[in-house]
This record gives sequence, C-alpha cells and structure tokens, in this order.
Amino acid sequence: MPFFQWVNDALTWGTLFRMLLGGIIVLLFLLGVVAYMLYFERKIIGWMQLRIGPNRVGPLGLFQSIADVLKLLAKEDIVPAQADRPLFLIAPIIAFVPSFVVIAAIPWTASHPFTADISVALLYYLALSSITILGIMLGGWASNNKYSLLGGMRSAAQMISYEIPLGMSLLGVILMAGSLNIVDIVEAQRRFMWFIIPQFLGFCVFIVAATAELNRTPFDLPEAESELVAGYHTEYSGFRFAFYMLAEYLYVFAISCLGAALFFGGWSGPLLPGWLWFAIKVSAFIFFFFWLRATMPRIRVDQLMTFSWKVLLPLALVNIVLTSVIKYWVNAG
Amino acid sequence: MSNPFAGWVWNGGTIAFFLISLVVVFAAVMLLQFRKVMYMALSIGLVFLGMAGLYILLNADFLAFAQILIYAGAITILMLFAVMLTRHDEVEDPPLRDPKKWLTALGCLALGAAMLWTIRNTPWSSPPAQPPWPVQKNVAAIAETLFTGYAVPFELVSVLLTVALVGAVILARKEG
Amino acid sequence: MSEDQKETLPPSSGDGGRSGRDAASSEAVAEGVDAKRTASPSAGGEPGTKPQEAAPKREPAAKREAPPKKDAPPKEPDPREAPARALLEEVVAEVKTVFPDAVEGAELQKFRPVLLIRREYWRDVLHLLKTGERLRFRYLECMAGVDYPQGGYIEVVALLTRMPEATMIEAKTRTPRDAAELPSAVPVFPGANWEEREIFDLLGVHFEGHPDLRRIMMPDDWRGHPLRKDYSPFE
Amino acid sequence: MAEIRTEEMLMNVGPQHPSTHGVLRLVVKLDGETIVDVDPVVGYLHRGTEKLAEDLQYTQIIPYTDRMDYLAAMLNNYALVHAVEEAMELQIPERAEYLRVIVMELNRIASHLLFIGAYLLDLGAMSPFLYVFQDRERILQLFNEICGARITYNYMRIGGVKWDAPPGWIEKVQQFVPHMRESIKMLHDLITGNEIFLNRVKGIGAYDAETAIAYSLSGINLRCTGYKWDLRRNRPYSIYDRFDFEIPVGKNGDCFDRYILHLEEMEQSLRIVEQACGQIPEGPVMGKVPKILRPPAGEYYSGIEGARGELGVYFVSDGKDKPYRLKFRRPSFVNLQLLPSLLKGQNMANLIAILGAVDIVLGEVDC
Repeated sequence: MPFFQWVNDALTWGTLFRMLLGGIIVLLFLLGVVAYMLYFERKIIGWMQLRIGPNRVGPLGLFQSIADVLKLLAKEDIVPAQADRPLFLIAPIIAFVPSFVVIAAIPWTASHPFTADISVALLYYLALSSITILGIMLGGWASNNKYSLLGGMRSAAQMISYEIPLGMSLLGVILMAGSLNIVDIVEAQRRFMWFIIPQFLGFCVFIVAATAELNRTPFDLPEAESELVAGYHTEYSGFRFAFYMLAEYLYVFAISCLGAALFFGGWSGPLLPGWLWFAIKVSAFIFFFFWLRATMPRIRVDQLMTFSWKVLLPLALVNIVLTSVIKYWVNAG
Repeated sequence: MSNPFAGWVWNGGTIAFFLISLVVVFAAVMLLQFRKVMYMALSIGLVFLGMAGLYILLNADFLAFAQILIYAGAITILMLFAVMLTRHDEVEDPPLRDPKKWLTALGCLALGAAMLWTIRNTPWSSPPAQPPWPVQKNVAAIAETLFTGYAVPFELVSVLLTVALVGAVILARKEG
Repeated sequence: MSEDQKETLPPSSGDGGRSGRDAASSEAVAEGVDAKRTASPSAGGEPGTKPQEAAPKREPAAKREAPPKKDAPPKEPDPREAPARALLEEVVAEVKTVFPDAVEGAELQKFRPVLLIRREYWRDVLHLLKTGERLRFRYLECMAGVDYPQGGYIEVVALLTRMPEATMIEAKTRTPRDAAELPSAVPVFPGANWEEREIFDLLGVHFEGHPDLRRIMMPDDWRGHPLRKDYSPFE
Repeated sequence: MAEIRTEEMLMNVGPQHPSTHGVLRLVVKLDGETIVDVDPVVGYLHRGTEKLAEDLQYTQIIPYTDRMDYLAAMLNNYALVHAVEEAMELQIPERAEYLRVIVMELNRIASHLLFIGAYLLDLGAMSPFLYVFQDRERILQLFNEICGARITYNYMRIGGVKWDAPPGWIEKVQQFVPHMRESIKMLHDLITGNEIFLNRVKGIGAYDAETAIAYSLSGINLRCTGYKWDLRRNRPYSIYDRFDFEIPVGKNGDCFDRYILHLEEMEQSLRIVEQACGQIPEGPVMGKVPKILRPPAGEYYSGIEGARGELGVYFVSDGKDKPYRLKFRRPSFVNLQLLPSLLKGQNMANLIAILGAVDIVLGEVDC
C-alpha cells in the first residue's frame, strides 16, 4: 500500500495529508476495537456468569459501549478542590498517548499498512508502555485521595516489577528470531514453527507478566474495588476517566497483538487472509483475558511482588539461558 | 558567511529536529523555573523524552528507546517515588534577588559564545553520506561491538551492577 | 414493695436484714428461694412451679400484678428445676467462700440461677465465676442493662455459660441511676467491651476501668441515654 | 545512613466503601500498606429497635427482627418467637415446628451462600457472587411462596407460623436439596481449589479457641478454631434433637476455615431440611395462643444458633403485653469486636479478607 508509505518521503502537503489520513483511520479503527472489546467483555463475562449482558441499546445491545462513551464525553469534568489541578488534568493524557503510540509498531498483516517498520519494535513497545505508568502514578498522586495514592503507588510498583519478566520473556523469542523487529519475528516463525512450541516457558512467563502489566484480574490490585474503591482513577470522571479506560483496553489489544505475533505466527495461517488470521489470534488472546477475569480472585499485593521477583524472573532467566545454549548448540552442530 | 540554511531540505526530519529541540529547551527551562518538585520531575522526564527523539533523528533507534525505557520511564518514576515517599516542603522558596544572578547570566552568555565560535571554527571531517551501517543492523552492530571489542568492560559493569543490586537488597533487609 | 420481695431481692439501697442472710450457708439461700417460691402462689395465686413469678417483685407494685386469668390447676414440679436449684446453691456457696458479702440475692429465673452481686464486687465476682475451680463460667454470652426508674437503679446483667456443658447462670448488679457507675468487666471478659460501650451509650452507666468508653450507637455529641425509661429526645 | 522517616496515614474505610458490607466505618491507621491500628465505628444503621420494642406488643416486634439480620430474617423471627414461647411455655404444633426448621435451615443456606459470594467478591472474584445468587434465588422463591416475601418474611408467630406451606411446596424443597448439593460441589470446584484464593485466606486472621471464647465469639467464628459449639446440639431447642447432623469444625481458626465451614454447614443444613421434609406431619400450624400475649413477669433469655452465631433474646417482662426491656444479643455485633486485634500488623489487602470472613451484617450490628 504505497499510499500510506510516507515515512521516507519529503514533507509536502500531500505527504502531510496522507500522514493525517492514515493516523485518523487507525485512530477510528482502534476506537471501534475498544468499543467492541468492551461490549464483548461484558457479553462474555455476562454469559459466563449466567447473565445476559448488555442488550438494550441497539440490536443485541451492540451500541451499548458507544452510548457509554458518549455519556462519558458529555459528563462534567470534575476536578477535586484539593487536587493538584495541572497534574490532575494532564495525567490521563500522559497515560493514554503512549497506548496509541505503541500500536504503531505492531504489524497486522504482511504488508503492514499504517505500521512503522521499526528495527527495535519490541524495545519500542516496552519503552513507550512504561510512560503510561507515569500517567497512572501522577493521576493517583494528583487526586489527593488516599485510595488513589495507594492505587497509583501499587500500580507503579506492579507495572515496573512485571515489565522486567515481560521483557525477559521476549528475549527468548528475540534470540530465536535474531531480531527485535516484529515483522522479522513473524517471518522467522513462518520458516521455522510457531514460537509457542520452542518457547513454551517464555510464553507462560509472557502471559502472566502481560496480565499483570495490564492490571487485569487476578492482578488488578491497582483498581481493586473491594480495597481501594477504584484505585488511581477514583476521583476521575467524564472523558478523563474515559482516557484511562481507553488506555487500559488499548493495552489489552496491544499485548494481545504482541502475543499473537510473537508466539502464534502473527498473520500466517492457511486459507484465510492474513488479517483475518491475525484478528482470530488476537481475539483468542483477548478472550483469554476476559475468561481469567470471570474466574480468578485477586492476588494479594505482597504475593504479587514475591511472585514477580522470585518466580517469574528466575523462570524467564532460565528460559533465556536454555534458549541461548540450544541455539548455540544447533548453530555449532 | 553564506546563508546558514543553505542545503537544508525541509522534510519531516528537519522539522522534527527543530520541534524536538524546542521542546527539550523549553522543558529544561521549565525544570529550573518550576517551584514544585513534582513538576520538576515531570519536566526532566520530558527532557529525557526529547533527547530520545533526537537520537531517533540520528538513526540511533536502540539508544533512543533504551533512553525512554530507562530514563524517561524508570528513572523518572524513581524520582517520583522518591518525591512521594520523602517528607519535605514540596514547594521551593522563591529565589532571592541577587546581584550574582547578573554575573551568572553574563557567564552563560560568554560560554555560549565561546562554544559557538569553537564549533564554527573546528575543521570537522566531512560526515559520511550514509551512516556507517544500515539502520536495520543498528542493534546487531551494537551487540557485536559490546560482546567482542568491549566484552571485558561490559562484564565488569555487569558485575558492578549485580553487586550494587545485592548491596541494595541487604541494606533494605537491615532496615526492615 | 411486698415483704416477700424484700426477702428475696432487696434493692441495692441496702437494708439491714441482708447481711445476716448473706453470711448464712447455701442451704439458707436455697431455703430463701424456696420461701419465695412458696410465698409467691399466695400472692399471685399461682402454684409453685413458676419460679419466674418472683421477678415482678422487684418491680413497682403497680406493674407487677400478674393477670388473674393465670389461675391454673397445680402442676407437677418441672424436672428441670431440681438441677437448676442445685446449681444455684453450688454457685452461691462457691462465691461466698471467697467473697462472703458479695451476693445480695439469689433466685431461679426460668430454671436459670440468678445472682445479684453487690456492685463493688462486680468485677471480682465475675472473675471468680470465670476462673473458679468449680465454676468455670468462662463464656460471656450476653450483657444487658435494664433501667428501673421506680427503684432508682439500673441493673446490668451478664449471662455466663459454662462450656461445653452449656450451663448458664445470670449475674447481675445494680447501680443508682443518677450516678451510674460500675467496675468494667472488660479485664475479665474482653468480649464485654462493646456490650459495655452499648450500655454506656444507651443507658448511661459509666464503666470504670473500661479501655475505650465511648458512645457506640449514637453520635458522639448525643445528649441523653435513649434506653432510659424517662428519656425524651426533645429535651 | 540517614533515618528513613515514614509517616502514618489515617484512612477512612467506609462508611461508604464497597467491601464493608454496609455502613461500617473503619478508621485505619496505615504505615505504608501495613495496618497499625483499626477503630471500627458502627451505629450508622442504628434504629433503636430495642427502644421501639418497649412500645410494641410481642407480635408487633416480629417485623422489626426481620430488619436486623436481613440475610437470615427467618432465624431472627424465630429467636424472638422462641423466647416468648419459652417464657409462656406455649405448646407449638408439630407441623409448625417442622415448617420453622425447614425455613430456618433454608434461610441459613441462603445466608451462607451470600457470604460466599460476597466474600469472593471482596477477594476480587466476581463470578461466584452471581452463581450463588442463582441458588439463593430459588430459596427466596420458596420463601415467597410460603410467606409472600423475599427478604423480610414476618413468617413466624408466637405459637406457630402464619401460613401453612402451599400444596407442593414440600416437594419443591425436596427437589431443591439435590440441586443445592450439586451447587455446593460446583462452588468447591470453582473456589476451594483455587491457588490464588488459598494463598489469600490460608493462615490469615487466625486465632485460637481461648481467644474466641474470651471474646464471646459464636457461630462459625468460634467453630473455626476447632471448638465444637453449636446451640442446636449443645442446648437443643425446637425439634433439632430429632435430626441427624454433624457440627463441622475447623482446625486453624483462619479465614479459610471460616470459608469452608460455611460450605460444610450448608451441607448439614441440607441434611436437616431433607429429614424434616421426610418427617413433617399434617396438622395445624398455629397453636392455642391467648389473643393478647402476656408473658409472666420475669427475666428470660433464650439463644438460638443463628446464621452468624448465637442469636439471643433477653427480655424482661412485667406481666404486660409489651416487654419492659428487650435486648438482642446480635452475633455480628459481638463477633466484630475481635476485628481490631486481628488486623493489627496486617497488610491492607488482608483487611478485606479478614473483615469479610467475620461475616457481619450491619443491620444486625447496629440493630
């Protein structure tokens, strides 16, 4: 799709237009993805819990999340009197911008339109997503609410702790593919096999660390309703709250994309077109996160930390060492 | 001297360079200007982020994202933690009017002028038309350099960091 | 007040006739209970099988009259009564060996031994009841306060249970309404904490030695004690 | 090295908080996330039931008891009714006693079900809450059929029960029993084996039997320490001596034991319901009771085994148709006292786990 391949072109009005158009298309697409992810989350968990789920707005409740988003946008933007006003206003944006930015690195199909072909895509993903922690932490601090503060602190501690095993679990894949570029990784899997098989240990670490990184059940401590009311976004309302939610769900999507691309061969698959394969794999990941949420209770905060440092990290290290040794052995032999 | 902008191509790169430089300078000034520690920490985060942008423009992708990951992400958060966890007046006192300030400003200007003069008069070897390695091989090249030419220093740094980590854990243990 | 009431459960305002009986042996107490029980039919027209009939005698005369239709043919003595009386005697005897003048009165209420303790001894007797070798009523089942404005006193009741036999006795004490004060039972029974706070809150009994005597149900700035009979919210 | 100064933070958990199970307020002093001190503040739901009761005839008090422990209103009804009946030595028809036992045990199951759902919700698992509501709904339907109400039953009367079971009701209860057994098995499968759940409740908030007795704990809060104390067995009332059932006890006195005892008690309750449904005779459901109830003057106490512990009624009668003084011994109120000492030194996240396992109902705490 050369129309959207503008990265190396000189900056003309035409390039600018194509840039903006591409950006808007991706933005709208992602908003749609998030809206229907929310819808399916509510439907699926509803079914799992013997409920119906949303069924009022539109046929089968299909417009429910759109109505919810509109409601959030129309709501008053409340800033608590004792909050640190500038930080309170800016924190959701800090949290939400990187969530969109990371999507740029993820190839949806072989020709990856809209996608930057970044040589260090995985590092890019990890780096940018760490900025979100800043937004969450600042939001918790600026609210001047003790629940928010505790939520923000927990969140920062948790996400930093789990970023390390997450990154380490990716190293095995990187070693096997010999590249940080997701496109190269997918291509490597097409030549060899899906990395879920040789990197099963890495995948296990990845899926656990990813769940924790997403703050989803059973690692949803930062917003543990039963303890911290709503954690870092207790004081947020209206579209600033929507920003946090949007960021959260975009990361669910992004991590699912990452998982599908790194361990399940990305867009590769027989018969069906590549984008559909990718969509199926990503949906499976997303479904898995919903499923977890309907099943699991919440882990305790100290257990969470212990688990990261004493279980996941050593496992990830073992995985790296094993992968390197085997790779060296195979190459030598 | 001729037009300093001769030979510039107004593409995304150059615009980005000026925008990013502006942001970095602005953030750096704000860092000094803010009175609240929290805002300072945020400003320094923005400076780190801007520096990463400049690295990208220089085709140093790996360095750029390492910069974001470690400086803009981890170090800024560490600073925020430190600010939140320690007890102090979060607002600095406004600076006193001081004649030394004018001297400082003069000194800064002089330094700037001297640097500019030096840069303009240094006979730089002409830069290569192409970067020494293709963009895609950036990471691989760094890795190769690190693990062949500089293997010993790299390992030494690793040991140092490990010792620091263990030391930190031991100190924390004592505290508890 | 009728004379049989004086005989069994005199108000704590104290009468001279008490001390002699307190010093008496447990048999004497038992006889006292019996005397009340036999006296009660003549007053209420009720056969001797209803020991609880003794209770109203603490009440002002206007309140205590049982309805006359209660007349019933005499019943057999309830089989539960004999062991209850034996227990009462035993407990009273045990308490009296340690605190000879702590027991102001003793009776059976619905087959449950009831001891009226002099309030100075309240905590000590509870402690004895809890730890005494042959007593061991270590489970505080319930605590309640009752206001008797006519008698001018507030009664605090503690129901104690011996585990695991589930034998229950009732210990109670009285304190004057206008200066209601009692030694707290919390050092003996930690579980009395909130019950005493509740009694303090709703009846205004000050428990001396309570670790945390605050209002518990009503707001801290509430005036008056709602469960007192003369309480009016609009005062 | 400089001393690291940490600051204690005072946090108000409640009165409006998702997991204080009503309007309980806990003033928590925190050092980081470690609890230094807790002060439970109750009374937000205080309605003065005991004062109101002094102006009501005995039968009129029954609806007020519904509002105390609103999750097990049948048991509350019975506690009052039973106390008055004991005082007056009334004869209760057999069928009424059986109906009472059936609805009480069903109510105990419904209450325990809700405990399990709410507890897991506190611990972050949402699904069990909705699963238990399915089964609880069936019980509420049964209650609806027998007394026309789903929460505040007002079903029992002094001398019997208000209505006889409608035709087919007993059969419905009998059908419910195996269904409920399946559900309990499902709950075991879903929850009891969950590693995360076990990690959160095993060894948390443990105390021994001596402490429990000293603090006058009752019900599961006492039995979880291994002390076998159930008034249905230790001081039998109603017709409980006719049924064959066990008193499950715990071992460690921790939150896990309290959780598992709820499930085990439900099974025992099912056994009782099953036997009662098999034995229930035909006959009247209301005994011969005077129009105006005047218990003979005196003091009375009677305790029954409620869903949360010993539910006692102490009342003083002066021979009139209204109690001179009525005091409810509410198990939640008494059980809650131990909370501060359990929480000291715990993690903030354990607050929820421990508080939830005490199983309080604020309507009962505040009365």
